[in-house]
Amino acid sequence: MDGLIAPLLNGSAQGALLLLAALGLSLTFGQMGVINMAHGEFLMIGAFSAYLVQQVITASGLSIPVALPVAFVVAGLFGLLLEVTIIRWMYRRPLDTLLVTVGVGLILQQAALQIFPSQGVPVEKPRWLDGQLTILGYSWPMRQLFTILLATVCVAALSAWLKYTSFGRRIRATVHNRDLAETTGISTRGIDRLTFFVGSGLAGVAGVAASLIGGTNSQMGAQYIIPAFLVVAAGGIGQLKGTVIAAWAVGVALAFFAYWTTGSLAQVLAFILVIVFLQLRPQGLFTVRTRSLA
Amino acid sequence: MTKKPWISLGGIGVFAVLLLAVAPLVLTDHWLNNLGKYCCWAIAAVGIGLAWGRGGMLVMGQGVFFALGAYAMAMHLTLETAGDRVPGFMVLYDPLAPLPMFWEPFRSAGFTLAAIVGLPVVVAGALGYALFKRRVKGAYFAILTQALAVALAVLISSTIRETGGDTGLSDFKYFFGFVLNDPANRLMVYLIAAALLIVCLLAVWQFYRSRFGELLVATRDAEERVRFLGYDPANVKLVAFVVSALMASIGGAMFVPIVGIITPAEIGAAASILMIAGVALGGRASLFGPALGAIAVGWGQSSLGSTWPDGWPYILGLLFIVVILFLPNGLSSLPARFAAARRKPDVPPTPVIAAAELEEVRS
Amino acid sequence: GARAGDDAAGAGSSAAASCVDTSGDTIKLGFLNSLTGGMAISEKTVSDVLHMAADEINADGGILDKKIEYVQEDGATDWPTFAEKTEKLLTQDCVAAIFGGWTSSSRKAVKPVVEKFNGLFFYPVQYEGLESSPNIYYTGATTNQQIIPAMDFLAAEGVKTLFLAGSDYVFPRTANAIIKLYAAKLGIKIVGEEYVPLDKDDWTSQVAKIAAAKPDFIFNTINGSSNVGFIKAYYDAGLTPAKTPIISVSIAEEEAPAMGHEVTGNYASWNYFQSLKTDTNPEFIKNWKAYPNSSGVTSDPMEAAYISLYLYKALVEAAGSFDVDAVNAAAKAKPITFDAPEGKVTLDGENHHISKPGHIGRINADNQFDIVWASDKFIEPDPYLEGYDWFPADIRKQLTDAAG
Amino acid sequence: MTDASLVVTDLRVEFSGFVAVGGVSFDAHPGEVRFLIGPNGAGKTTCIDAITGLTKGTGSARLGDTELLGRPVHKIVRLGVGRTFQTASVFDELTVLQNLDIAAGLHRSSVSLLRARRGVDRSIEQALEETGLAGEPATPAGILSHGQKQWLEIAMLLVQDAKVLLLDEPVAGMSHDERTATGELLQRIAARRIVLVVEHDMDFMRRFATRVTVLHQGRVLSQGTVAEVQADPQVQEVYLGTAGAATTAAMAVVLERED
Amino acid sequence: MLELTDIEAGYGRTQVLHRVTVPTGKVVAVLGHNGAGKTTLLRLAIGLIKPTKGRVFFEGENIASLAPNKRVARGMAYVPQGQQSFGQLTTMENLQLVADGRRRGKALIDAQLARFPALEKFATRKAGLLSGGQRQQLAIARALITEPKLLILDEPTEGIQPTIVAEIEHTIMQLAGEGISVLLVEQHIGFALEAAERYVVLASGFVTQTGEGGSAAASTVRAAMAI
Ligand SMILES: Nc1ncnc2c1ncn2[C@@H]1O[C@H](COP(=O)(O)OP(=O)(O)OP(=O)(O)O)[C@@H](O)[C@H]1O
Ligand SMILES: Nc1ncnc2c1ncn2[C@@H]1O[C@H](COP(=O)(O)OP(=O)(O)OP(=O)(O)O)[C@@H](O)[C@H]1O
Ligand SMILES: [Mg+2]
Ligand SMILES: [Mg+2]
Repeated sequence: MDGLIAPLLNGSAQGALLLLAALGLSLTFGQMGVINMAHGEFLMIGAFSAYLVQQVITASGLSIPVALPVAFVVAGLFGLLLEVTIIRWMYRRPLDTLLVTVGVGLILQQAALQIFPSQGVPVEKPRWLDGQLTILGYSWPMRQLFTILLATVCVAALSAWLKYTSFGRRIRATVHNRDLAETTGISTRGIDRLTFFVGSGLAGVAGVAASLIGGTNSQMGAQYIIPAFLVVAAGGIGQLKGTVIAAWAVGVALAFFAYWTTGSLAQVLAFILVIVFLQLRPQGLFTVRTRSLA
Repeated sequence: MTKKPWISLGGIGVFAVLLLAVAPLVLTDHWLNNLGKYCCWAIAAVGIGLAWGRGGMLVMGQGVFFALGAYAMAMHLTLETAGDRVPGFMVLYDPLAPLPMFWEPFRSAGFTLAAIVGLPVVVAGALGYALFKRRVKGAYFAILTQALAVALAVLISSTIRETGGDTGLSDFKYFFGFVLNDPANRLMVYLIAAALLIVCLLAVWQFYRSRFGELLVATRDAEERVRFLGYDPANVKLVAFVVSALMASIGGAMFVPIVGIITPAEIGAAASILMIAGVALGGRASLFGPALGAIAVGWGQSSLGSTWPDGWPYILGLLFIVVILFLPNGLSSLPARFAAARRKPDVPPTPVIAAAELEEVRS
Repeated sequence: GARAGDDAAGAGSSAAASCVDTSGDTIKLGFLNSLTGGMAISEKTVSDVLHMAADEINADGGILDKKIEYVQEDGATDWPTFAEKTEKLLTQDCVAAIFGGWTSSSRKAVKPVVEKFNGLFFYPVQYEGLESSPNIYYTGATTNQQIIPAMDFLAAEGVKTLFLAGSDYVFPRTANAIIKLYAAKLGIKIVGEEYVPLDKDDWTSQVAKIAAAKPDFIFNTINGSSNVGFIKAYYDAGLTPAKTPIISVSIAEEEAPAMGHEVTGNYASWNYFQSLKTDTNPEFIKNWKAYPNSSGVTSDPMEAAYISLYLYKALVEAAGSFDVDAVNAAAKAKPITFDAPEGKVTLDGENHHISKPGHIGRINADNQFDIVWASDKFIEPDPYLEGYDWFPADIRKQLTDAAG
Repeated sequence: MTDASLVVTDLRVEFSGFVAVGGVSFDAHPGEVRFLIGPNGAGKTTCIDAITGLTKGTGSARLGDTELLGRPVHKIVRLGVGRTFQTASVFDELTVLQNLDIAAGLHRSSVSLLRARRGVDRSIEQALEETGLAGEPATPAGILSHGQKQWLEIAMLLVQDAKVLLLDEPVAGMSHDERTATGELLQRIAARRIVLVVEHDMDFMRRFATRVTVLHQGRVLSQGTVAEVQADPQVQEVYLGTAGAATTAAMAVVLERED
Repeated sequence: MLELTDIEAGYGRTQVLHRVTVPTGKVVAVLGHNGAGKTTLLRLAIGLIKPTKGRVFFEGENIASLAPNKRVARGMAYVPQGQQSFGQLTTMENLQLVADGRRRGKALIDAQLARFPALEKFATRKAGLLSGGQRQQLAIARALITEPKLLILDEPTEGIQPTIVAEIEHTIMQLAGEGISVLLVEQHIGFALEAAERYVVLASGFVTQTGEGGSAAASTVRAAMAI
């Protein structure tokens, strides 16, 4: 029994973090078709901004709540910068964005390594995240609950934004056919920038969460990027609910594998799992039907 | 699609002379050895050029096949060195246990060579068949292959007794009976690698000018449409993918005796992407681009990497950005551009690729 | 070329005649550390401290009146690159000796190359032992100078059950293999063993298992930033130093700050601590604090790197020459000793390791270590654990054969 | 060259409940230019999709005595069934010549695929001539204009020498004379092949159709000669248009297109 | 309204249009063979490609540098060739896309749904799944919702069933009547000229003929265009 509940929670928490990391991608990759390999580094930027906030607001109880929006904006601005300087020229060849952003990632990593202490910096967890909450006999670490909560909020906010404003529509239209969108009166440039800002900003938020769970250093982004992409892909491109489910599934799978096998094997198995899944459902969990060739 | 095939054939000739005759004369042992290493990457790069440049399959997991060849070779050399003893690194974890089963056949040189060729073909064949039949393409394909490479790297790192783990396999004394420390033999090994590179170039040269080459491009641009001409695009892509895997494997196999060590780091995400970097830099779709690009990147890592280590990541990063941004078809497209400026106008490359790719990413 | 069985086949006899140039009034040395990639996190400071040592030595006259002229190379966290750069340093830059490396993998990549070209390599990090090479000097601890003291400490604490947590690579695996052997002897029960890839920070699942196993102590051989994740997960799971303390062999003054208050109260086994009271330590600390872009704290690997250069100086001066064979001869001739920040250390001319004091420190609120245990005397290096009957002789034999 | 006919019986296509084609039957024979007309959304393209294996359909579509339904797309093509698309799609990156060469390639052995192309096949030259693309062999197909692309598609069908040509609005966007040229081309082709044309240009239909099938909401509304079909009040009702505000304009158009 | 004077334009290094001047007028028809450059001209009018030379004025202002969406904001609307719509969006979403942020957006949509029953019927279906003609109707509907001052139509009746062709042609006449100007590419010369106040004939990028509209012109134009 314990062998089920514990991994389930850990898994959900891991899934939540994965989801946070993937959420931004589901916009920039899922909706815009940009394969942003620097997303992991935006996450890192979020984490470092959390650290910097703590240098100003030393009361760690307060600093994290403040850090979240700050990280969102900072990472978002970096994303915006990337969009206006580079990505904007690349919409016509999505696969190439992958390579360009790999370059960006390299640069950001090295910069972080040189600017901050190479060993990384501490992000103090607020006291109110100390200890555990005991629900139905199981003690649930506050920090994990926090991650899950944060993820839930972000998903809700994002889906509301896409659903209740016309942005979702405009983004999809822009991606599907830029020229047509432009001639339909949509300011495609505006849409691009906004989407990229939000997508990258979400990475920043994920960074804060990550900084509370692991180390905050120049390398931290690297470990999230591939899983995040897998999650978006498995969820079905441009399918928010798919992303959510996939993230949770991968997280739990990781936890269970880790529980029953070794930490390394868990990584391998989880990857294999997703790959096999995509083998079976190449379009991911939820798919958009298109009339072939049309 | 090379307009003037015979010129490029001449080019290969010149390249061959440079690699096989000139380089050994002018380069120090150290740099010749490095060049040998770059050649191994170049061999893999040529394959990537075929799969990605012509086939539109962004193979980000060539590390997997590089590893197959490399580890096959490394296991053989390790056993050759260890003689009838169990390799040293295995002893500690379980001194009494025998050699793992899957090591045994690699004692035989013949089997090893067969494996270097056979393994990638089988694996890539199976993988490619599964993926392409299910019409996995574009970004999906890229990310999947990348994930595979990462998974394999982790797996190897964690199976220390079976594979040497993250330390990898190293300290080889012999290469099919030749003493590796003997300079003459090292030269021989280098020449083999260089020769293999030339062979691969010749192979793709023929591919590109063949009808298959055109069919491949057609499949890249409008996969669905190809069906209506009576071809199964899956098979077309499969051939290109398998060939590129084979080349990666060969590159990996030669990497081992030249560099003297193979580790999971050479097959993980970073390494696989670095291979792509070379191809992008040189020109994905051109004949020489990938090879030259790979050699250039390798050289940059060796030289710039040591004169200005802190700066190398910036340089590499900028390389990616600038080249992809301004020279989507790599440095090798520069001459063509100048020429085209005078020649009768043609299409700007970008808008046309667009549709196909966007399709891929969305669907 | 030569075939197997020719006399040339005898282990890499074709070592190129060294091209080291000792004519001028400078001597070239090579520093080889990962300045990029994952390990840069740890190795950057080591390279800095090497530079500092070189400057110091130059300041008071250099080695045999030759100023050190160092060539810094980047290992890029890539073992083949370590091999390539070693060859470059030896054959292109013609350095007299190379200093650096961190992971065992990097050392194992360098080893065949320095042996082939008969160069010198000084390795400054604690490692899993069971190795020795005429061309390598180890200034970090071998197992019997760090792991075994730690185990003795645990035994003294009356620990009955132990959980092993480590990164998934050669050092932790080997260390734990040895720990298990010794634990059996000490009557300590190993209640679990977990590994996570070096580059993964998330330890929650594994820590859950630890919590379930309720060990008296956790033996931590995790390396790099993965430690941060481990400590945070440990803290979250409600584990505390009071109930389930950790003893680490890779968390030092450098790493601790990144873990904030959550690591406080846990233990680490090292030979050197910044808090050590020795005659030379204060100056070492002072110089380092003064050194440009220094991290402000000193740690065991830094100290080991720092003294590796002084060890080389001592050796060369004893030999009166930079020639490798001469240096090795001098090492054997009479014991080399000198004052290191960790105390008066002595080189073992046979296995090229140095004697070291064993220390256990406990992490305090400002991420420094309060020393809670010290070995009664300096521990002689014993990489092959010949002095320990619980270590199976057959393994030792096979290892030495495989190496030889 | 073929006397086998294309016989479609009770063809049905459903899309998650929506019946796009509900039991359509018709046949087309060599030597006739068979037209398939009907309102937008009647199911014409879907019929072609089903016959060519692009979408799943039930019922039967036989060429001679080989059943087409249920085979993978490329197999069907190899049986000699070729089609064009309502929105022209050719290989933008390749030149006109290369496009044709690939189309011609399906009968080549896989070995010969690996050999380089020498010279230009007779069939390709012919196709270029017939479709008036003779001037453009080296132009990248991507920069051809809309109409030029459609001709290229027809040319591709010719070289892959399909027994059955299914043409989805082949003259859309062509000028009057170009339509005439295309129509005559189709008549020539039809002598030896089965030609099925989907079109909305009634003028074009009148001039070149031998027999016509009218679809409406996925069913056959009417079949017969042009005259018969035009006379059919139902057809006028749902398709040609008679009553309502449109009449005058429509008639005006129809009339003026007569010449 | 829209003035295009001495236009030179093309793609990359391909020059397609050579010193093209389009006469001004309420309804202007652009005629020509395949590849003549009609679409190119319209793409230029809406701003998808920029002229290398020449004047592009709208309501007396130079708009050469305006992005297409800005031009739409100023009252231009464009129906591209080839039944283009946003395949991933439903028919309704396609319409809302343009209706968004307009007063009476809802009413405008309903008006179009009334005009094209098929759209009403398939309102919730993904546009990519619509039939060709349905997509074309959708494209026109999108354009009309913006209540444009200038309507740019590239072969609007292509692939549409005769009854609706008539409907569309009727609509165009109507709109012209209401004082909306139209720039029209149309292969059905008869209708085009009937509707047009002025016309221009392009041949491989050069203007070969311009003149007053009206059925009378038909024969001269055919002569000009005969192959
Ligand atoms: N994949 C699909 N999913 C759902 N409905 C579809 C799909 N494909 C076609 N349809 C519907 O089937 C009906 C028939 O479409 P089809 O394209 O065959 O019409 P058509 O006769 O070709 O019309 P047009 O003359 O305008 O091209 C249309 O209502 C269309 O919306
Ligand atoms: N993207 C492009 N790049 C280069 N040249 C192009 C491009 N698109 C069109 N052209 C060229 O411009 C010329 C005019 O094309 P355009 O589409 O304007 O012709 P059109 O008059 O619209 O023909 P149609 O009646 O068939 O639509 C064509 O010959 C074509 O080769
Ligand atoms: Mg249709
Ligand atoms: Mg046009």
